[in-house]
Amino acid sequence: MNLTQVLFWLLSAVAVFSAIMVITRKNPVFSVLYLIITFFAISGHYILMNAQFLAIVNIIVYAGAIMVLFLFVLMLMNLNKESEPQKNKYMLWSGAIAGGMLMLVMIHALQTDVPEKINSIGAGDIGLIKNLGLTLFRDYVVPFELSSILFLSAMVGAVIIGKKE
Amino acid sequence: MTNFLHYAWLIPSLPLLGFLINGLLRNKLSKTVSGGIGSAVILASFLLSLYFFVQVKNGNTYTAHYFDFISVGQFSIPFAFQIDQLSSLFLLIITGVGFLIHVYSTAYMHHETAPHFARYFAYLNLFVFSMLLLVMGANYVVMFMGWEGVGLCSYLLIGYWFKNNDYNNAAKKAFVMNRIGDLGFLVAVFWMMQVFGTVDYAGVFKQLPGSIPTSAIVGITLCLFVGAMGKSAQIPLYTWLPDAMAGPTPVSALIHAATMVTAGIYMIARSNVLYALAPTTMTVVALVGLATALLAATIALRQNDIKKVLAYSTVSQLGYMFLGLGVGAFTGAVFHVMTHAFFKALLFLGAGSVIHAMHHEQDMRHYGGLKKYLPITHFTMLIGCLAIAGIPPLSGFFSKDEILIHAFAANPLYYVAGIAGALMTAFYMFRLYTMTFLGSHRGHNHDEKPHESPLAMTVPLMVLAALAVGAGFLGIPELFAHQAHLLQSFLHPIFEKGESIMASYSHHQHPSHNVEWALLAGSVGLIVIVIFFAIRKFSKFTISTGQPSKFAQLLEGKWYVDELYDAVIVKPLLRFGGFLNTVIEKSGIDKAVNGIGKFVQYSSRQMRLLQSGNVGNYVLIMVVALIIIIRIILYN
Amino acid sequence: MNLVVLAGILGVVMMFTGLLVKQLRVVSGIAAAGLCVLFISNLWELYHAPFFTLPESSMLATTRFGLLINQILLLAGILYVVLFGRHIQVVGKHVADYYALIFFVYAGIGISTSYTNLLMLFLGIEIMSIPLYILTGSDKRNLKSNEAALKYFLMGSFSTGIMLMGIALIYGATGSFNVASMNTQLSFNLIVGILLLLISMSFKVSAAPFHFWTPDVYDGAPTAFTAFMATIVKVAAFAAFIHLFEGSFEMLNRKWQLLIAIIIACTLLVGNITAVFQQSVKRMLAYSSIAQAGFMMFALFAFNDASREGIVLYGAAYCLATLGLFAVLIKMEDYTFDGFNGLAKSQPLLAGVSTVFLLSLAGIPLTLGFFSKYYMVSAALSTGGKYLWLFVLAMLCAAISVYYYFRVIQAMYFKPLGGVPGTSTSLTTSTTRAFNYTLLVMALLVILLGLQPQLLLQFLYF
Amino acid sequence: MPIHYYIYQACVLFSIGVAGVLTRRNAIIIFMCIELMLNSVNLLLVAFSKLHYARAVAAGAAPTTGTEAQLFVFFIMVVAAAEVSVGLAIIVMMYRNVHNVDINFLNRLKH
Amino acid sequence: MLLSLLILIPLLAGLAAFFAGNQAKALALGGSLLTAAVMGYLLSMPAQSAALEFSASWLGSIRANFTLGLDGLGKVTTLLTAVAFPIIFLSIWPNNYRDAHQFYGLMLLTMAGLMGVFLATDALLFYFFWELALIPTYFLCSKWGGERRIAVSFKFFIYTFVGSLMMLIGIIYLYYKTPDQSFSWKSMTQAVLTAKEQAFFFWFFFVAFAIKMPIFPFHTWQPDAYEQSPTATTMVLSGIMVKMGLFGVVRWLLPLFPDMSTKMAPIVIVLCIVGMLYASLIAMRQSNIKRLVAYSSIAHIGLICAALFAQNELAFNGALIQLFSHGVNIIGLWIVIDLIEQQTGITKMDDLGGLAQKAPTMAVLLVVIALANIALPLTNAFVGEFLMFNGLFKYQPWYAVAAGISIILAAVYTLGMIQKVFYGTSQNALVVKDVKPGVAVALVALVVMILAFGIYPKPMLQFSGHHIDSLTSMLVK
Repeated sequence: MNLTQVLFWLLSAVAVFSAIMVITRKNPVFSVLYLIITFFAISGHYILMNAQFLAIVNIIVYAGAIMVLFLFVLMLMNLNKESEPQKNKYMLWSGAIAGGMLMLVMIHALQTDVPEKINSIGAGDIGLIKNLGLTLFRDYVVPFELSSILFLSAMVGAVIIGKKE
Repeated sequence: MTNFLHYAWLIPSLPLLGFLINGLLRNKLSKTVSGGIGSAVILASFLLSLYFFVQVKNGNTYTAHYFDFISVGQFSIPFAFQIDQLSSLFLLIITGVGFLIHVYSTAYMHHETAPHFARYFAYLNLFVFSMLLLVMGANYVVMFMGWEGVGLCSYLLIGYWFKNNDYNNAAKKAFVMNRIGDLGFLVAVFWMMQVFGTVDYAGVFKQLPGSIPTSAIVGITLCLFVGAMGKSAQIPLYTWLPDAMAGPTPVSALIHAATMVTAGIYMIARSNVLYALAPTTMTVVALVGLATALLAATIALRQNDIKKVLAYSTVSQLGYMFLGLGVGAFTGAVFHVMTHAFFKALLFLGAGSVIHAMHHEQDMRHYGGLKKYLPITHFTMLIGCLAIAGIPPLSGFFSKDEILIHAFAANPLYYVAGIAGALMTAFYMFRLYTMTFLGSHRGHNHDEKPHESPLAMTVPLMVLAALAVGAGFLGIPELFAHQAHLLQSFLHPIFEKGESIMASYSHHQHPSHNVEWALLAGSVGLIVIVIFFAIRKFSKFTISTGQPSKFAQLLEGKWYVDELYDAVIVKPLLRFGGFLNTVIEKSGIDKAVNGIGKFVQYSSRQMRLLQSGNVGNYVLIMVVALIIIIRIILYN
Repeated sequence: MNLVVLAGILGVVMMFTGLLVKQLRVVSGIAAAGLCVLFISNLWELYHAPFFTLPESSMLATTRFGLLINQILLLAGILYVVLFGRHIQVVGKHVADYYALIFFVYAGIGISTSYTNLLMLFLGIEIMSIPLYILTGSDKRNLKSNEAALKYFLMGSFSTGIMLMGIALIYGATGSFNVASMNTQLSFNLIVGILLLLISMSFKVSAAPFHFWTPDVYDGAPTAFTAFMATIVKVAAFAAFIHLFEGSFEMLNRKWQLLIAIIIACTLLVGNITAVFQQSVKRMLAYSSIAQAGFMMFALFAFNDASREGIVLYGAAYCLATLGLFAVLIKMEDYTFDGFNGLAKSQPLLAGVSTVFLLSLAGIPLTLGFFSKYYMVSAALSTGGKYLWLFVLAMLCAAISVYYYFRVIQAMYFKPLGGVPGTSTSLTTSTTRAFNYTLLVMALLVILLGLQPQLLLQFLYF
Repeated sequence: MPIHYYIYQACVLFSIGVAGVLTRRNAIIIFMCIELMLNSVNLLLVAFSKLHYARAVAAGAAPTTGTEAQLFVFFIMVVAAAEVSVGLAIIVMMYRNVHNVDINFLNRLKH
Repeated sequence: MLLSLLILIPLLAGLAAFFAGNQAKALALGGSLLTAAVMGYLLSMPAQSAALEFSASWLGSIRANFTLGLDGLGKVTTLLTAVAFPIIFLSIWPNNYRDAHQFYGLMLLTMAGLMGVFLATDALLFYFFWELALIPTYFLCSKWGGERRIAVSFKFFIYTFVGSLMMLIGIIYLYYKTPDQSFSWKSMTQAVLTAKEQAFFFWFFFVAFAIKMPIFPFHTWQPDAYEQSPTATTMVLSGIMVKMGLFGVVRWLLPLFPDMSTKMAPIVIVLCIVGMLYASLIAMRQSNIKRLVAYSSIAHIGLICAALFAQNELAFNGALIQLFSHGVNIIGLWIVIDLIEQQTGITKMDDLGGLAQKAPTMAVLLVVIALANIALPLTNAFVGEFLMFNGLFKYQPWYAVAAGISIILAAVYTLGMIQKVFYGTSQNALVVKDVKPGVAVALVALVVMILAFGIYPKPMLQFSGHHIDSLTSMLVK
């Protein structure tokens, strides 16, 4: 077991564990924090796969911006305590079972493919900013521009919805 | 003028014309005019018929083909008239008696308002038209047209006084019972079309005897006979005829005694070739006829309504005719049709005269002693009674005798039963006669004396009486004089084939002259005794309040056949209809259909509960569906 | 391509309009004018080169089919603005922004009908969806609107997640995001990926059992925007759906046909049967849109030229009729069936055109609705009679649909005015002449195309 | 690492996200679970990107293979950011009206 | 071109009537008379005349064309339509309907649809008109009908709609099996189907037609619809619209599925006969005159359908004649019923009675029509029923006998109806006037037709003769 593998397993364990914690914590603030941990773990994976750009973006955008926004909203609403009212046992169990089933089915469906190895750290430079940036502004300029429409609409939406009248 | 016989269409057209005039202009014509038109067209028809009869007598028979009524592929049913011995004879009877009755009616119906008076004559003319169609048709389909037509007119005339629902019911009953018979007739026609490929008389008989299987012929003849049963009021379809007396009395005389009810006899006589080839059917016909004759006679013994007595007597006499047909005495049956037309029309008209005089009182128990008030009626009625009772030399004697002798030849038991019927006939006819004319008057109001009817009514009576007396001489049996049976020789061309076929298989021994003499004398003697007994018994008749015997009640109740039909057929059928209507239709099929709609609504109510408003549920269902879909697709 | 670019620009223009122009009618007018511009530019593209040439790698490629769908939806959009302009103005303050969002949606539509790459599909769908979340919640003080927006948003994002999972798996199997790449050797990865994609698209077009958001969202959203998303967006989603599997479905063959058949059957049953018991016409129309989606799914079932014709016709028929009905509905004081009582007496024109639209939705001949259903079923039947039960079911469901559509007709024509004493059916706002004429033109169009659908279909080929 | 490890892990995270959506009632947490699902997809895409890169390298072809997946992830993040802004705005709006973020608290739209 | 006038005139007149206000009545009568005139002109043309066919392209891409043809079969039914509508309009002349312009407009549209159904020789066009005839009727029933009109007409609509949709599936399916992928009648008859497919789609088509006719047990919409519809609409429904089903059987079902028609004939015929007896027995128990006539119609139609499936020359001829005769007769009955209902508002027979005294002319005319209804010789129905029974007898004697029982029952309920309504003592409270001249013209026209075709049915037989020859030769391969 080399370092990469150790890191892989470690990161995976952290990611899964904190993901479970996200959905089981009663206090939403804890959920947010655990989710941030998950994101960090995933970023770790990105680094393992030599996708540094995404790893950085993930931490900055997701863990940094988005999750903070979540946290901010939670604080704003003063929801930092256990806020979920009486739980519906039926929904709880059926939800858990359905999620488990989905996992089993998907894993089962996808396992039969021939296992192929992918290179880890250092292999390939496609994940570096330079490469991605070039491709993005050469081949992906149209979607890039179009995503501005998305942002515009989200902006307009935030204004429409969020503005107090 | 190639052949005047081609103008045979004139004969039915004249009454049709009368019908149209009287029918369409009934609000405008005065009674005199409409009665006059009604009678005149029949007279004209009669004269034409007479001319045709003479032509036929001279040997000119003719089939007049006018147009194709229905022509489909190979099938063609022409609208054609056949003028031959049989039809010309019937033409005479129908138009002759018809004319007399029209004349009679002008007086009898005179109290009706003008439109209704015209309506009456319109119906009567229409009836004559239909009857002529029936006898003149050259094929079974044209006959069927007339056949249903007379049924219709009978319906219309029975229900002539439509305000009375009993009358309407009687009319409906007559029509429906006729329809049952008509179905048999129709089936026979279809069968013939299939077997013979044609329904022309000539076309059918030409193929006989031939390769046609007997079973088919038996079937056809039986079906035809069902038709005859309906129209000629035989067991089991006879109950309509007594009820039909609800119509005006001249109608009873014309339709329900002289003409329409004999259509069945005409039809069988016409189809004699077919029947001759079906001995089974012949036996059935004879037995049904005999049974009807006896049954009706027993009922007539205890009826008090003068018209009912005559009605049952008619049924009984029709039975005789069928007996005659059944034993192969075609001529005899036709002969009896003719004589019966005269004396029964006479009796009905006489009864009508009495009823007229008694202000529409029909119960004989309230008659009595009318001899002195109604001399002409009395006298003619007496002739009629004697004729029907079979007293020589009146016409009834000859015709009935001819049937009975043939019956004796076929089976002596038929004869015995026939004589029993004849004795009963004599009894109830003279019971009627005595209760009406003899003894003391038992009428309700003695202030207004009954008076003799006007000439328009009495003249037809007298003419008919003369005919009832004289008609018998057309058919003098071999016993009295050789070759004196004019009718037989006249009708010979018609029955020749049938009779020869019958002769080929039946070994009936015609009784010897001695036996015949003995039988004649015995029967006449018995009849005379019965007549005197009846006169004695009923000349002192008073309305008794005592309970009649059980048997008498049974007879008075007409063997309760109507009630039986009601209980066995009518009521269950109606109840079944009700069952279908309420149970099968409303709560069965319709409920099932509506149930589909209800089910959709119900499932809608249930299904919308899925839409719980709960996002968790929604997503859960989506996920479950997702899992299932992946499962199915991957591992199927 | 004109549509995508110009719609984006016009969206920005609308945003500025909101700042510069205060008269709401002018804003609506500008929006309508903008849509007309889009309409004309798209029409131009149908016959000539586009104004904007995008690079090869742009992952967008227009097809006649896509352009025709755009054309229909743009026409519907113009009608929409004319009919609903006044109602958009009363939803909230940000009228210009609503229009901007609508233009952004059109940009998304433009992408959805011409993408060649799953990335573009994803972007297109998102650009269509996000404005809709906002529009749904635009009636901010209305709790129903809030609830609808939240539900729509959560479930929409969830389905986005599923879609992305599908795309990822497809990429894993094929190494490419090209739509055409799906048409390769099947592997389990690919199958699951395609399935997930299919399911998420089914969600977007509200096919059962992924339809649950539809009734609640349509019911809760401001009616003016419900009309928009129930018609224009829905048809666009269908176009995207069809476009997605156009090249690849054939090889997915029989097994998938069964799957589609089951989805169709569920959709038809759920949509039609549940609609039967509804009391609110608005909600009934929501279920009806599910039911209609069931019929549109036949295009997927068949996948041939006829099905493309069918989608074009169906899109047109469905848009025209549903838009018209919503336009009438929005004028009503009471959205229940009883609210329509006696409309024929008080507003014969509205009742008449509504009848035409309802008949069209029910698929009665002489209306475009008949031919749209006809083409769908015909296309599906041309693949053989193997799934005969499905067609019988479809027909029975069409019969059921008559039930709830005709309830409106019954209310309008055969019931006396004002079912409840004291309240007489009256419109909340009076109708303008333009409104009436627009409806009339739509109704006539429905009938005209119902007599001769080739007037529309010929654009597919010439 | 074998590629299916990543696949499994992505599946597990995805399923946990789904389970979270199913079991939780707090709108914000549900939204977070959806973000978790997106992230699992991102992980998977990056893994596949590397896989195809490896394949391409093995086949001696275009060394940029796999870039598109990483860009896709980038776009997913972009979209997610946009969604978050809208979604949180919606949740805040709801909270303003009813002072609750329980998705079942508002239950006017059903049947 | 002339042929399309048969559809266009009522169509345009109908659309015009919506805007004609008070003139709608006259417009309707005029339009229908004009159509009848065109019809008369067309009938005078020789059988092979080019004017009797019309074709225009419609949906080129799927080979559905606007093709019309007037052959023997069509002549009977179109003539019925062309003749019946003026008579109906004449007979309802005195009636005052709410929103009369709409009423007449819808009636004319129905007429256009019916004409189209009888003329179309393209399957899709046929279906088109099939529905076009249905929609206006729905509105007519729902708006101007009786108390339960909404529910009843709705049931009627959905019921028939389900049937026609089944037929639509069949049409589309067959279309794909035709050699040249076209909807024309000729290609449809050449469609190649396996035995299983034939069996399936035979029933698909049959159900559509059976519901329209209606055949037991698909009939339950009918008595309700007849009872609740405005009588003028009922005339159309019962007089002409039911012929759509029968027409469909002859024009489409039999030629499209010749083998299956022969194979399934016993089932269908037994259904028909059971229905005849069933309906007759129920008719005996009806107290509402409209329902009685409705059930009587089921019985009569059942016979026609049975005859069609007996598939021999006699039966076909009879059935075609009866298509016309039944229309004439039942419209006559409804006219009289309408007269009574308009004046008294009563349809329960027990509450009527004795009308013969108050309205003797009406009584006479009704009696004639009623007698035609029970197929008395020398009325038009006799010819048809005679041939049909004959054909049925040829097919299987017992069927004819069993079916024949219904003619006895027909006499029972028809005479019962006459008796209860016209005979007996009159209810003095009822105010019934005798027929007015306009209505009298309509009724007399019907009576004349009844008698004319009863006495001399040859022209009618000749219309259909040629068509039947080709039909029989087609079926008896």
